[in-house]
Amino acid sequence: MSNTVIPFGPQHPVLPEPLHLKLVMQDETVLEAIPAIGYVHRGLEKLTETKEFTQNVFVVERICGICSFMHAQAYCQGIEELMNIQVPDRARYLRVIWAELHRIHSHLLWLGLLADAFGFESLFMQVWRNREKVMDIMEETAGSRVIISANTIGGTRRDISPEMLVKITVIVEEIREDLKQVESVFFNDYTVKHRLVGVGVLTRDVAYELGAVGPMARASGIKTDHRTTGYAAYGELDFEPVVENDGDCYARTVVRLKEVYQSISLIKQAIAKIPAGETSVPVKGFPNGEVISRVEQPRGEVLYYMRGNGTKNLERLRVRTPTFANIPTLLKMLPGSQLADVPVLILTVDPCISCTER
Amino acid sequence: MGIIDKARKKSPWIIHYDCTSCNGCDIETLACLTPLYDVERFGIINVGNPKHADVLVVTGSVNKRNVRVLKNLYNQMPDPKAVVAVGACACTGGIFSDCYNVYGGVNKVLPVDVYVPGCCPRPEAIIDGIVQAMDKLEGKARNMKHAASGKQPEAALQASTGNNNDGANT
Amino acid sequence: MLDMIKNVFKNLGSKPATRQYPFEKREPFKNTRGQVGGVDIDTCIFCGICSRKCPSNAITVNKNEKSWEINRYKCVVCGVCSEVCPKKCLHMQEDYRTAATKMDNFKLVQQPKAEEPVKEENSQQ
Amino acid sequence: MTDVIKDIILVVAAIIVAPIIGGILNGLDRKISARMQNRYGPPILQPFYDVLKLFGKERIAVNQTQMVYVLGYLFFAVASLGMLVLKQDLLMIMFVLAFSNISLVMGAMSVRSPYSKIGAQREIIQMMAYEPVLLLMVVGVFMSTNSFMIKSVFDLDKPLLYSLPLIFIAFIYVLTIKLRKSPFDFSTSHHGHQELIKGLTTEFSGPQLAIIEMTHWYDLVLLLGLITLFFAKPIWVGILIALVCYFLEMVIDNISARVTWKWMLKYTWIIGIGLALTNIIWLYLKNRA
Amino acid sequence: MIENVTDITKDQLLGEVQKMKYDGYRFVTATCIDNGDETLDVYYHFDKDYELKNFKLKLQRNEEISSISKIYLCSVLVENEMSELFGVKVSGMAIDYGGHMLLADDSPDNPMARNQIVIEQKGAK
Amino acid sequence: MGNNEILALVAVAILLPALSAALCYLIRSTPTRKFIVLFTALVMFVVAGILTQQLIKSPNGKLTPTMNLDFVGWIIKFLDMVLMIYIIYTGVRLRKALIVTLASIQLIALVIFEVFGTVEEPKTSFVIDYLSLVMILLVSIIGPIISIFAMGYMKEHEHHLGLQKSRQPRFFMIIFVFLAAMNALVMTNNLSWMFFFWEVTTLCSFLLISHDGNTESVKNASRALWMNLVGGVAFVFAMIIIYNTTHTLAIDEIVGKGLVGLLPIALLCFAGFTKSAQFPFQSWLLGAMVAPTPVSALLHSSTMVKAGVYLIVRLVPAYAGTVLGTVVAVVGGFTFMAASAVAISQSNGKRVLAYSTIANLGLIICCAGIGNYVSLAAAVLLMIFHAVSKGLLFLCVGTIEQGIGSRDIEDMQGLMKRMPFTTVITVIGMISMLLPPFGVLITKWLTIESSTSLPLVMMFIILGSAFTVVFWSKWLGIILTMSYKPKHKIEHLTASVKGALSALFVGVLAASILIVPLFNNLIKPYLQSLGNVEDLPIGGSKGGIWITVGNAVFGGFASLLFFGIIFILMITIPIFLKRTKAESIKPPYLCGENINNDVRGLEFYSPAEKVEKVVVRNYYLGGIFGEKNLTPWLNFISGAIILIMFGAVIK
Repeated sequence: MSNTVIPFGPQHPVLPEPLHLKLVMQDETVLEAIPAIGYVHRGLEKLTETKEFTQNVFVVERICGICSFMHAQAYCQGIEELMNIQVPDRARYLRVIWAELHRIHSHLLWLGLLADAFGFESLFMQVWRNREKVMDIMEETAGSRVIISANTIGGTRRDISPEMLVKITVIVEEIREDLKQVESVFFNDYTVKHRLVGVGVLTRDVAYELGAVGPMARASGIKTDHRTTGYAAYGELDFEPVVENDGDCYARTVVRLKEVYQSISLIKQAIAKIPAGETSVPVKGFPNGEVISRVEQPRGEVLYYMRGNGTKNLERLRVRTPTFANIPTLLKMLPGSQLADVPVLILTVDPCISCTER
Repeated sequence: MGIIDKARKKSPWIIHYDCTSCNGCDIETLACLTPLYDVERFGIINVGNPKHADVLVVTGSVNKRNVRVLKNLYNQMPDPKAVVAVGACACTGGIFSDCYNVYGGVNKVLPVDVYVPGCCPRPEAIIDGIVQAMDKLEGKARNMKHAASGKQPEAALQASTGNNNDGANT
Repeated sequence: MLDMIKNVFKNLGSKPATRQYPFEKREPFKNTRGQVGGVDIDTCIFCGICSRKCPSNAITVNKNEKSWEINRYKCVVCGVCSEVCPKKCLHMQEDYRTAATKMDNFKLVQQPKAEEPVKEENSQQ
Repeated sequence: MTDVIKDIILVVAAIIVAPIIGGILNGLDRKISARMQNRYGPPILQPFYDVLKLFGKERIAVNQTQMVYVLGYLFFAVASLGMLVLKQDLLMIMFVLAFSNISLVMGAMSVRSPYSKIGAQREIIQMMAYEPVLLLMVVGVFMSTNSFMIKSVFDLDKPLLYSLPLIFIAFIYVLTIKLRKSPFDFSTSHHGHQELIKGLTTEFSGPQLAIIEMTHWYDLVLLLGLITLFFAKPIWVGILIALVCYFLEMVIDNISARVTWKWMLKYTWIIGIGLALTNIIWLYLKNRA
Repeated sequence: MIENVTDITKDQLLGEVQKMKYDGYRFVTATCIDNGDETLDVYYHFDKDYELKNFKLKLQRNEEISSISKIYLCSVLVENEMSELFGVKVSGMAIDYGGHMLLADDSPDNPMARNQIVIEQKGAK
Repeated sequence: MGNNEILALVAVAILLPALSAALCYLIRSTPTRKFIVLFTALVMFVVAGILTQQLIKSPNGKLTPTMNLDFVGWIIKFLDMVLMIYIIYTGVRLRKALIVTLASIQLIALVIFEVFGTVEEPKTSFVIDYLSLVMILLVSIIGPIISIFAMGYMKEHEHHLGLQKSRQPRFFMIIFVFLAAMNALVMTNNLSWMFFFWEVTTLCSFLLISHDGNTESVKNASRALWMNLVGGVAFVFAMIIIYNTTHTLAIDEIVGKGLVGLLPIALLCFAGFTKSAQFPFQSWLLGAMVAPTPVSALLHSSTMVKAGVYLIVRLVPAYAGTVLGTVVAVVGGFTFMAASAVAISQSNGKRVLAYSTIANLGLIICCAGIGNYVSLAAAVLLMIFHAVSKGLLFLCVGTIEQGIGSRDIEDMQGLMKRMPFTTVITVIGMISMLLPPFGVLITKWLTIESSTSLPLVMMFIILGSAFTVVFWSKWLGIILTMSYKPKHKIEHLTASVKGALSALFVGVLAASILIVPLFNNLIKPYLQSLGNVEDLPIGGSKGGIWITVGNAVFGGFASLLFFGIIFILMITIPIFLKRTKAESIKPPYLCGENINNDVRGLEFYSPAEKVEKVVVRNYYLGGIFGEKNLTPWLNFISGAIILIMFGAVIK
């Protein structure tokens, strides 16, 4: 008896990004799923070798439009460590604020897409309506909606005015209020739970072995959050990683939703503590040597490896993005699942294919 | 025919394909659907299926593996159809135009009708782009009618069935 | 099962969040990076820093022709050019660039004595 | 002879008016759904624009036979509507309606497209789920009117709803499946954001899709007509109830996620058949007593 | 500037990696660097409680290493990537994309390898 | 015509096939055999035609040729013993204790009953009424057509098996013996004769199932044998009980009197269940699918299995309205639902047909059990429509199997391009099983409309018809799948195959289109003969079937009008299609990963740039409807219902 073999993606309305799967199914039960990537591979790591290391900030931002700020942050922090640059305190706080805004935007985006994947259009609309508020903050503070280009080596390119900081506190509070309305839908709605609970269970051991990071790992009970190492200003802020133990799609949803609240709280703490002063220091010289820089993105920990050779160009820039680490979990989760759950499973990984392939 | 032309302008169905976009333009395209911008006011629906679509919205530059996907999608759309390149990458390749795996903008592969600049373009700009593309469709529909009379569907077929003729695959 | 129902009816009763875009345009935020507005060609010294610092190589500066050219469809609107410009003659505009059916470079040539720069930009719909 | 002419005029009128009503209802659905999502929404005439546009598209095909099935889908939907207007045998209307659906399924399966075929399989499963409920509804109508002809429903002095409350609920339940509303929009969905793209209709395009769209309108009118039967006297109350039910479907559409077909099968059988059967047994006992 | 780097040879690789797994380390990723002198550096990064441990493996071009995907399945992607972009031969990968994970048929072979740059740049100009 | 002429006709109807059987076996030349088959077919058609004419002319709706030939009774008694001994011998040879035991019980009972007892044979040995006529028509029309088909089929079949020596003489002999036995079975009025012919058909079935002689077929054949022998045992005891209580073996008297008590009737119904392969006896019919396709078509769907339902329908007046009737309806309804459900999980075309056969037989039995006029009309109509359609479908599957070398449904993709003639006929055949305005659906509709008095049965039927839609439409979809490509024909059909297919195809269409005359001339008189009612609640007029209560119509469907509209459409659609001819051919949507220039869309680029075939299988829902999981439960439930049946009649 032959089995059903169909392509899933790269162009598929349920996946915003081109990910291709070869699905082998019996009826609708997936027996085998082989992911194929490469539709977004541009050769960005190579490009960084030909650009100046200062220009690379803009290149790495465009690895991924959703977590662009954190990419730039990881890159800048790495270079700063390599060149021994002390970033002004205000810039560290600004980085936290923008980074957390990005996390909110990314998680809300994801929640919306997830709602769309399990066919809850009105929920998608509600979540994305909330997200627009974050986008407005970004545009107002950094000058662009998505790729905000606020980072630079040695600090940030822009400052946020005190009035704006107050406004941000008000708006994030609004977002929290709005989110509270849809929270119960994600947490309690029967149909939503039907689609999420018990689907794609990843036990703690399997998740750890597959190297899952970020919310994927945290939903499986692994307490890992790189922010706790205290880079930027995180060391001075109070937070605990959100951990769930079930390891299913529902747990991942819960983790991400709670992280939005966490981010809101972090932003408010950062705004309360932000010191006055410069936002950037001038950069002199060229990077030399090797460094590894890690930052917690919305999707998990990103790892930058940089090697400079004392010229304006870097010799090697390597990015291990969180999705790159999370994709192998698909290999374990998809077989045995239902076709209808495939989009949900893929989405709960929160794949950022453009990150993965660079 | 006048009424159909009128209807055509009021009902552009789009298919969105993300070539090598960094997601920035994708999420802005998706944001167009959301309550704040709500492109369904113009009858725009993201149908996600080339067979139903009128407008192909491409984000990101074309890379070497995407070429065939993009061509296939365009090929599968019924005339009259338009292509909208959204974002700097889709227009020219943008910051990635020098990468080894990138061909360049969408216009290297498909006839692009509307270019939406920006990195990333504002949702408003994307709406403008699609509306402009609808204007172009009218002219295209006229051309289509002229071309239709001489078209032979079998001709394309004959060229292509040579490679696999085994009966078990019918 | 009915967690969403409150939200749905609330939405039904309230005004839609939609901004009627073509009829109701929002003022751009201050200092938004909408597009590279162009260069004040008379003060430009054609040093070429903007062209070198541009991450996507969208700007071409020709010292001999005294021309400054930007491919707006390649520009990633990062704003570096205006930051690095030594004469501060390069500026960003707040309004975004609209779509066009043709890609044209925007070129400015410094006329030896002329008052106005020559615009070779195609009209946009 | 005049009866025949009257019948023919009635049927022709229904064939012309039904798509207009169906289209407007569809437009209202989209508008109201949009408002429920806090959006402005498309104009009410949007479905007509869509269909007209589709008629003006290039005619592309995957194989030579698709159009036959599409026409079959349209024709049998129209035929069942005609039978409804002529107040014919309700059971037969259900069978003809099923035929219309099978025609679409055949059309979707006739192409070698994975998504269309899987959509067709799901549609078949849907039919397996809701057909028994529809047939039981017919039997319920029989038990309260002692006839399968719709005519007798109108002759009844008490609304059907009084004797068939549970069947009415079951019918509303399967109506969600028939109208392809969330949570049961898995064989094809209005918006393509699901695992099967557009499922059944993936391979239909241009005029074919337009005809399918129009057939949906006929279907919609037919189904609302069936709801009206539950409250046939006075007819405007029935129509009002039908519209309320349609609004209810919109609300359901907007407050639920898509479930899986396994869930649907299980619960349609348990809830739908359970309710319908309870009602029928109650009627049966009442009739015997 | 990178802490905890241990130099290993390619024969030690599997044993050392296995030891890391026993010690409860998570495989983070591997990094390949072309030194431009016909040698490649391959770093294997492991993590436990936010602390990285790195193995550094020096390879000659054309040398073959064995895959660690039997120990850490998640290394499949990165090993495929290494073999595609740098031309490192990796034997025994759990899923072998055969050089087509990221690259298409008409992409350059091993584009990240240094010897390729020269050709590439020549080709480009 | 007088008594003797009719008697002669009966004799021809029975003896001619028997004679042909002997000739087929003895004269081993292919052309002669062909001639014999064709000649027999012709004569059988004519005889059936004359019988029909005579019956319609007859005043009381009955032909009762009398004869005073006692020796015929003795010959049959003698043959009965021979038959039993042969079955015992077969059982010994197969080393099946069960067969030996069952056959021995029958033999002993028969010897005691018939040889030592003083059995008075009924005066009228043959009674031909409308019910018999329906069966005679089925046997004498479908039977010969399938025999003609078998000529072409068996040649190909033996060629395929690589037989050195043709076994066709044996094959045709058994087929003709079977036809003779079948004709006799439906015409006789003598219960003990009926028993004899009953067991002859059992033996024929056994011999034909094991025709290919491999282990699997022998195993399945022996299962068929013992299961049918169980029914035979029940038959014998029913016979003995009936004779001991009423002192007659004349069926019309037994049925008419209604004094027999329900137990023997229940036993006879039980025999009917085994013959008609009702749950839990369905496994023999499924096993019988290893036989060559004409056998499946003739014995195991159109005619022999109808003997069971024929007996049950014949007995209706004896149990209508009693508790036995209700239980019979439940058994039938349950089988209809269960068999349809299991059919969903089958991918083997013949097995699907087999399950569908079981289901439809169940539906007929259910109709008989419900026992009102409408349901009986449905039962007889279904016997006709089902026999024609299913006979055709089996032949089609056989032809397809020979054409593509597989009977798996999944392998039938794109059949339209490869075997256009067979496909069109198959599709119409399937549609006739499934959709309005074809006859099978009309009967389903009648059944539902008539079953409202038994809610449980009604639910079985409703669920069953939902399942029916599933497995038929899945299969139809696969057959109709095609890609845009010029024809790729591999169809080479012999004249006999083509002729037989066409004949049955015409039969299917004719039966459905002529439903009104069919009803008025065959079924209506049958219904009237049951109770001498003038005012039937069901009537055929205005191009359709209408159910009425008094003057009010309470249900109805004008199928002829529908056919008319379809006919008009069939003319107009091509014109419309020509106007809307596709302007270009596009490959199907494969998420953009189509292979270049492949308009048929058979392959896609899979990970690592490999080229992979797109395969889409139907859903078989093995988890819900899997044969292995479901069968034990269904057998258990149906066994329990049958036990309840006996419990109910004994108390």
